[in-house]
Amino acid sequence: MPTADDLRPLAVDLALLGATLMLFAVDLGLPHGRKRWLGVLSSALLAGLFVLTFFVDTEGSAFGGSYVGGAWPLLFKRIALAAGALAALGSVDHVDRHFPTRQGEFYLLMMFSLMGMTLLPGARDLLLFVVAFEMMGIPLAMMASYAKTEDLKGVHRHAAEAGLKLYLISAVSTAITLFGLSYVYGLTGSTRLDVIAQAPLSPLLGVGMMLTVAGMSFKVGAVPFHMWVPDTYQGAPTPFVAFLSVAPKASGFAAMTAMLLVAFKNNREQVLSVVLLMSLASITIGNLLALPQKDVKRLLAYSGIAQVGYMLIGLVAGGSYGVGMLLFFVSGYVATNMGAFLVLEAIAPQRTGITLDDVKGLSRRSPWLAAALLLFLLSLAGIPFVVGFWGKLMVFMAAYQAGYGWLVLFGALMAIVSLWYYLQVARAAYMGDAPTEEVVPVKVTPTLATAIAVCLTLVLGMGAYPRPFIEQASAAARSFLGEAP
Amino acid sequence: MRAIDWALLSTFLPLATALLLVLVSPLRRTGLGAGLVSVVSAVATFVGAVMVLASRFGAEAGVVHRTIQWLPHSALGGVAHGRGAIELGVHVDGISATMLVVVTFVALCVQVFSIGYMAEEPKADFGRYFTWQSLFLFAMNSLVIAPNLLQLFLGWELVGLVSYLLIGYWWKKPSAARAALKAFWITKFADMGLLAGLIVLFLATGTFDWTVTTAAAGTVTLLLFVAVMGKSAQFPLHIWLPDAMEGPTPVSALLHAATMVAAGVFLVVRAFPLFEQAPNTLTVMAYVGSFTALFAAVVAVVQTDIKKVLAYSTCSQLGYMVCALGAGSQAAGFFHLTTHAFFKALLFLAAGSLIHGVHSNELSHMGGLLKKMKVTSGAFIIGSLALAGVPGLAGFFSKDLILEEVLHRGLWAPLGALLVAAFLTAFYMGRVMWVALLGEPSEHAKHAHESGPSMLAPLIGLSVLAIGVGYFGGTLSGLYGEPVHFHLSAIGIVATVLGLSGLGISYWMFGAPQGGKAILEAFAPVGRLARSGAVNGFFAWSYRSVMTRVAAAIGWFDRYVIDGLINGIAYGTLEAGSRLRVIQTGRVQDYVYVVVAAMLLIGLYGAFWGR
Amino acid sequence: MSFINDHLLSIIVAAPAVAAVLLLIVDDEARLTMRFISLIGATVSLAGSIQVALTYGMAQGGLQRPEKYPLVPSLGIDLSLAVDGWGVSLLLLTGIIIFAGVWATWTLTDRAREFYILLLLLVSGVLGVFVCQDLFIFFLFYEIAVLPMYLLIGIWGSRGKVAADGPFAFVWKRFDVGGREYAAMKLTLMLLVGSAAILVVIFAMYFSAGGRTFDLTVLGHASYPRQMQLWAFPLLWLGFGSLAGVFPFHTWSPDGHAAAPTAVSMLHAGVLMKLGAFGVIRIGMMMLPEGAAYWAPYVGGVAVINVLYGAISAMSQKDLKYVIAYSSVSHMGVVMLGAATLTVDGWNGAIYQMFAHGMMTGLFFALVGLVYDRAHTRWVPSMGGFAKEMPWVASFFVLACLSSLGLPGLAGFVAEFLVFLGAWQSTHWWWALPGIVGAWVTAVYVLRAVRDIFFGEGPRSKEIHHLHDAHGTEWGALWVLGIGLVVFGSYPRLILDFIHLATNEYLPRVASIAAQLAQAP
Amino acid sequence: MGLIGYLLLAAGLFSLGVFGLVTRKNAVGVMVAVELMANAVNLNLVAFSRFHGGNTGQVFALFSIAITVAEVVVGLALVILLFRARGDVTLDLASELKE
Repeated sequence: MPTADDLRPLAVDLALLGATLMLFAVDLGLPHGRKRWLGVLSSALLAGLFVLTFFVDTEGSAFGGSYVGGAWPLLFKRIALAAGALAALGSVDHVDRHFPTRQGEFYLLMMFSLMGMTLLPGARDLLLFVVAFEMMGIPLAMMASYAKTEDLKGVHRHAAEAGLKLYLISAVSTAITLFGLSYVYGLTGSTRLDVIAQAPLSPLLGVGMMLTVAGMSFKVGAVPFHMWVPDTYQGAPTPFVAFLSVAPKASGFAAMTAMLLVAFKNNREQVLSVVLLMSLASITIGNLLALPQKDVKRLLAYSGIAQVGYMLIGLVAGGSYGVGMLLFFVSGYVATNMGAFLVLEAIAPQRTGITLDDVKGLSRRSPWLAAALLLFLLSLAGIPFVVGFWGKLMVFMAAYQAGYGWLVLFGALMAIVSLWYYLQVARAAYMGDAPTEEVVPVKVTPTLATAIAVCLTLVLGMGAYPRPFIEQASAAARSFLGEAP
Repeated sequence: MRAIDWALLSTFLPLATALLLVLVSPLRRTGLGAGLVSVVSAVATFVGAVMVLASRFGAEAGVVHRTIQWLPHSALGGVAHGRGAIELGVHVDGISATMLVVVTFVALCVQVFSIGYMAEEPKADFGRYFTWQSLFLFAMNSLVIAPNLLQLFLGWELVGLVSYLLIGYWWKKPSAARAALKAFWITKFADMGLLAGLIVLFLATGTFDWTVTTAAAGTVTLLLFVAVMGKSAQFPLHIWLPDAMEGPTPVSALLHAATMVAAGVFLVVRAFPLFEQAPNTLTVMAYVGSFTALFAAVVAVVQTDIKKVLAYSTCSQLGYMVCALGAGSQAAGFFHLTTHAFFKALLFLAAGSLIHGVHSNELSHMGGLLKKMKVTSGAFIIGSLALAGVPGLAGFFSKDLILEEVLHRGLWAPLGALLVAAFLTAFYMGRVMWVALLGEPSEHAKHAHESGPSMLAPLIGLSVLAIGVGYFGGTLSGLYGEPVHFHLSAIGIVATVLGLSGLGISYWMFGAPQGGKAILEAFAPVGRLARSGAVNGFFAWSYRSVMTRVAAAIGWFDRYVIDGLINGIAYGTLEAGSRLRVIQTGRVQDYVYVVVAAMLLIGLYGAFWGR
Repeated sequence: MSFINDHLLSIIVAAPAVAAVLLLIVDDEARLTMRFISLIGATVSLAGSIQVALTYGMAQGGLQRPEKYPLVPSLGIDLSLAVDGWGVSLLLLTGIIIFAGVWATWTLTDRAREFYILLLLLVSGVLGVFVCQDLFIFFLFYEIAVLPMYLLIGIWGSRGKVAADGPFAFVWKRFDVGGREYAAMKLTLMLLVGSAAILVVIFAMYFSAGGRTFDLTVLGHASYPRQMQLWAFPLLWLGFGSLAGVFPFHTWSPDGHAAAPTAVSMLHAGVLMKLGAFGVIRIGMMMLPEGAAYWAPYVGGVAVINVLYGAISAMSQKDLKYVIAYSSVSHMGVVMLGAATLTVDGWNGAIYQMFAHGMMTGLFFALVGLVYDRAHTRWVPSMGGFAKEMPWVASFFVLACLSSLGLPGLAGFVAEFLVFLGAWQSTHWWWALPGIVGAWVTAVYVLRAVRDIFFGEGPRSKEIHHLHDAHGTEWGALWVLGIGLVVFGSYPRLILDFIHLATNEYLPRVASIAAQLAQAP
Repeated sequence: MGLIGYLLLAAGLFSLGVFGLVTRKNAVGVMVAVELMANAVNLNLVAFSRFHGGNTGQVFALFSIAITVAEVVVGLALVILLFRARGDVTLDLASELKE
């Protein structure tokens, strides 16, 4: 029977469950015209939960070690909750405009997905992993194709395709991961990560491990499991993409780290060599394919693939330092990428596909929005005084320390390639002329503006004074690996 | 006030004047006001110079040498005391005192003359002209009082700058703009030698002093001499000087006859202790100088522009000086510099007055001016005779001294060249006199009238010196070395005879109207050569065909090869992106293929290492 | 007051950035307010720099006015500022240039707010590089100094298209070669490639020195393995060198400078290129002396190519801005040449050349901006006789030219002279010769440009009219820089003494290692 | 049939699923193929559970089935959506987003 101690690490997750149920109840009671407030409510709930994480003590482990608490999972939970809160806030208008009658479900799905995400970092059992993974993943496929029937031939023409692609690749990789996990279980006789770590190596276990890792890299969108990413990003509703592009990635990395550094820690070398290859491939493919893109969301999708490659560098570097910097990178990335997509949503709320032409003349139509977009893009490119700079730099530093000097050079050079396409967007915003003669100011709704402002503050704040974030991340990484603080 | 104070006064007062005129535009735009300010300052400057010279005869006649540090001490000198210092300052001795007086007096005369000569210029331009005049005086004086070669170089470049500005005074005329540019290019080209020479000297000795003894003297002096050739218009770097006549005539008198072009000679005089250590350089100088003297004299014969005649004559006389120095006589060279400054300035100013009278430079537009412009003509004749080496006038003494020294050294070829040049000098000056002053008045000359007093006064002043300064050779040379006393020698008599016969022959040929056709025809090839200018042509060719073509080639290389490479890399990367994007087919089952294939590969790899 | 005094360096660095932030809250229409805020920001920096220079203790020398704010203590990253002799002079330069630069863009109207914000941010970065004493922050400031350039050129640059021709026409068409967006992109990307190389070396130094601190002094006294120095130095050289216009990574500079608006050209050629050279000396040569000693001959050799290549390329240009831009390439070669000599005179000359060239090229670009503003063309063959309508512009242009060709009495000469002195003392005495020839070639092309633009009878193109001289605020930049050229040229010790102090402190270590290396078989 | 036999069977089933996955044009057919793969996993788990003793594997299998069910539900919903959008359930219809 679970004891009270068992519940402590789960405090946040349980609170999230409570919040979800509350949202459900409110949705039932809310009249049609007011559904809009569901988004604000869910955002407020998530924000509240985020604040809560600073006041709960989640140390310890639950269910005989299947689930652990502590600084490391907590930090990932915070990231997920923050991402959820921002995404919910950013979605309010979009959801209200396009799915006025189905608002509650959208946020509920988001909450369910978030529950999977908050569970994932603490999971230390294969079973829990699988369940949390699916809990996170299945709602995402539904949200990706969230569309009214009458919109299917119009605004959301690509909704079905976007969702289907996400779903199908997800299903296949889940199946393959499960297949791999079944071998892992079979050869070790246990589903507990720490037990698996002790098992002797055998070919079948090798296959199992590799398939597991590969399956997880699907969620973060690393090459070669990235193919769904651009298509889904392009076709899905923009605020949802903002969520999709950051939250699952953070949790996916939490899972990958746990898998690599706990379950496979005795056989890390070989697994890491595969991760390194994936990292190189992601950086290369992501950056090169982003170059010719004209659709900004698609462009950002490819850029996201490249970013994942950089994050994987942190994983490859390993050690508390590398992992800590990965965590820092991810947290910066969440704010940045979320912000970038929300700006896109603000620019073209009526559409799901946003091309460079839509961005043209933005600096005249809305200087603030243009400046925000520019800063987000610069952060993605890794430019000083915005958080992306520190993130990339820290990861590179970890890589150099781990002896991957050439990887640093390669990564830095590819970052410059990335600057080309980021600047294409900035160029459209600042140097291109607006499609129409008259300058039509962009109207940004207060909720969206708030969400963007929060992202911007984070991006700038973490860039100007990264110290607390870096130290938190390092501390979390040390506690995760059981090193002395 | 001591000598150093006077020297500083005569250097910095013109600078202050120039700055005043630059910064206070209203004053400059008054024209005449600016001119008067400048002239007053020139008077004071001249007084200062005279006081400096006077001090040489007084109780404090010793060498005054005072410096301040200009750049941080170079580590180069090592620990030795006084080495590695990069300094500026004042050096007053006989040479600089004499030169100071020469420069300031000629400058004063020229400025006074200019007030009349330039009177018809627009006021703003008039003011600009006097600004540059004052600036020149500062630059030249700072060169003259230089305590070391570095400061000499600074002044050297500054006078070059003013020369550029003044030649280009009428910048609206493309020919003037081109001439200014050419003068600067050529002299700057030669100045590379000076800069290099300075650096070599500094590296070898740790100082910029000309008194040091060094094994590198040969290299240093040769490099310095390159600069001398540029500045003092020695063959083949003389080509800028005739073009420089595009400037106003008083400018030609001051810069391109009396002082600035003599700076090269002055450099050698100044740095003579160094040059003496390099006999080979001296020999080279003797030959280059004498060749220039002869060559320029020949070309001068066929010039039809009065200023061009005088310009080539200047070249020729500078050749004399260089040759004298090459023969190892500091005194002869410097003395000729002194006398030449006066009579050549006189000639130019007188010519300027003539030009002012007939509004043309062409000899053929003159004629019969003796009757209409008596004072000017008189001055011109005095100058011509002095230049021709007529006994009793300044040129006679200094030229004689030079010939004697060259003979004394046994430099036979240069001696011969100089003698021929002496004959030709008298001949072409005679020609100018006969054609311009006597002869048949042309259309232009009929309306000629005498110039105003502000133009005549300087002529008279300079005439006095052109006659008288020759007698002070001993006194002046005694200020800085053994006094050289004049005594008539055989070679002097030969030269005098040659000179007189030159005058005579030219009268025989040009004295009569329409005379001299035959001789001019005989010289025609030289004339063509001079006008089309083989040397000039060479420089023009090397600019047009070599420099600009190389530049174009490099420009192309930069644009297409280097930039092409960089664009190529960018292009390649973009192409790679465009080509690779087709792997994203859009068909979900293709994606599944990839996923499955990747899983298979990774799984196999796992199975392999799991063994 | 003591607060200001204690934090003077931070104030200098932060003032432009603070002004930039203030600009955010100014009303869009309040152009004059914007200008004054920018001017105040620039003035504070300039005044602060002057104060730093005046109070710099010449007797003790070394790093003064230290300030330290921990940024990421766990990694040893501190925002630590201090100023040495070099810093003093380069702070002054930056202060002067930005001060002049604000004057030069006083009349800008198109999106003035954004322009000033970016300009001031950039200046903060530059100032930061010159005074920061932490390698990491050095890099950070360096990047900041480089990046706003993209927008500054891309948005406010001039539209001068180059016809697509030649073997790469298809590439040109795609990239819009000659356009400002092309120039901006090329500049940004090329400079960042350099940064990538620098980054690796920064990590190498950090970890090689123990991985505890980025402090420049500590890192500067660490002894790095020879092998590492040998690969790290060229990376730094090329990395920083790309910003200094080192051949063959200079091609961003002509396009970039030609396309950039006036103040940006001024700042970029005047100060930013110096960052690169400063980086090579301050980080490359001082931190990696063995590498520097080994590579110095190559650095010098390439610098010599730079000097001549830049000058000769400039000769072939017909676009005025390209002429000036290539002359910058040539002059930056002089800086690198001085650095490569590893002699006191050479280094003094190199830093002084940064100073002198900064002022000179600032003046040049200010003037070119004026000419372009009046004539609406930069095409030299279509101009002529402009001196009639704009005599002062002509005069200042000649002044800048004279400094450029190394006329004594102007700042350029001092620098070149010292560099040549240094070159002659170095192991490769002949380096001085191409340098001297380069100065002459400079004389050829700049004065030819003067003749073609200002002299002669009048514009050769019928479309040029309504020329007029500088007026109003435009005088600001001209006089500040013009007087600077003369003053610092006639009495160079105003600046040179500071430089000399720092050089004497820094050089011996490098030079002695170089000497040891020369003796080793 | 020993463990190896079950494993081979599961592997065969899995391969069959993969084959179906890449060859079926019909979305529903693809779903079935995915289902086959999932069942191969279940077979593995149960076989291993039997081999090891204990019920961990069986619990795992139960979870796996539940997950698969949820997946299929969502998948079929998406197929319906595709049908509404395109009027057919051929997967190739969903290939507008590309490159």
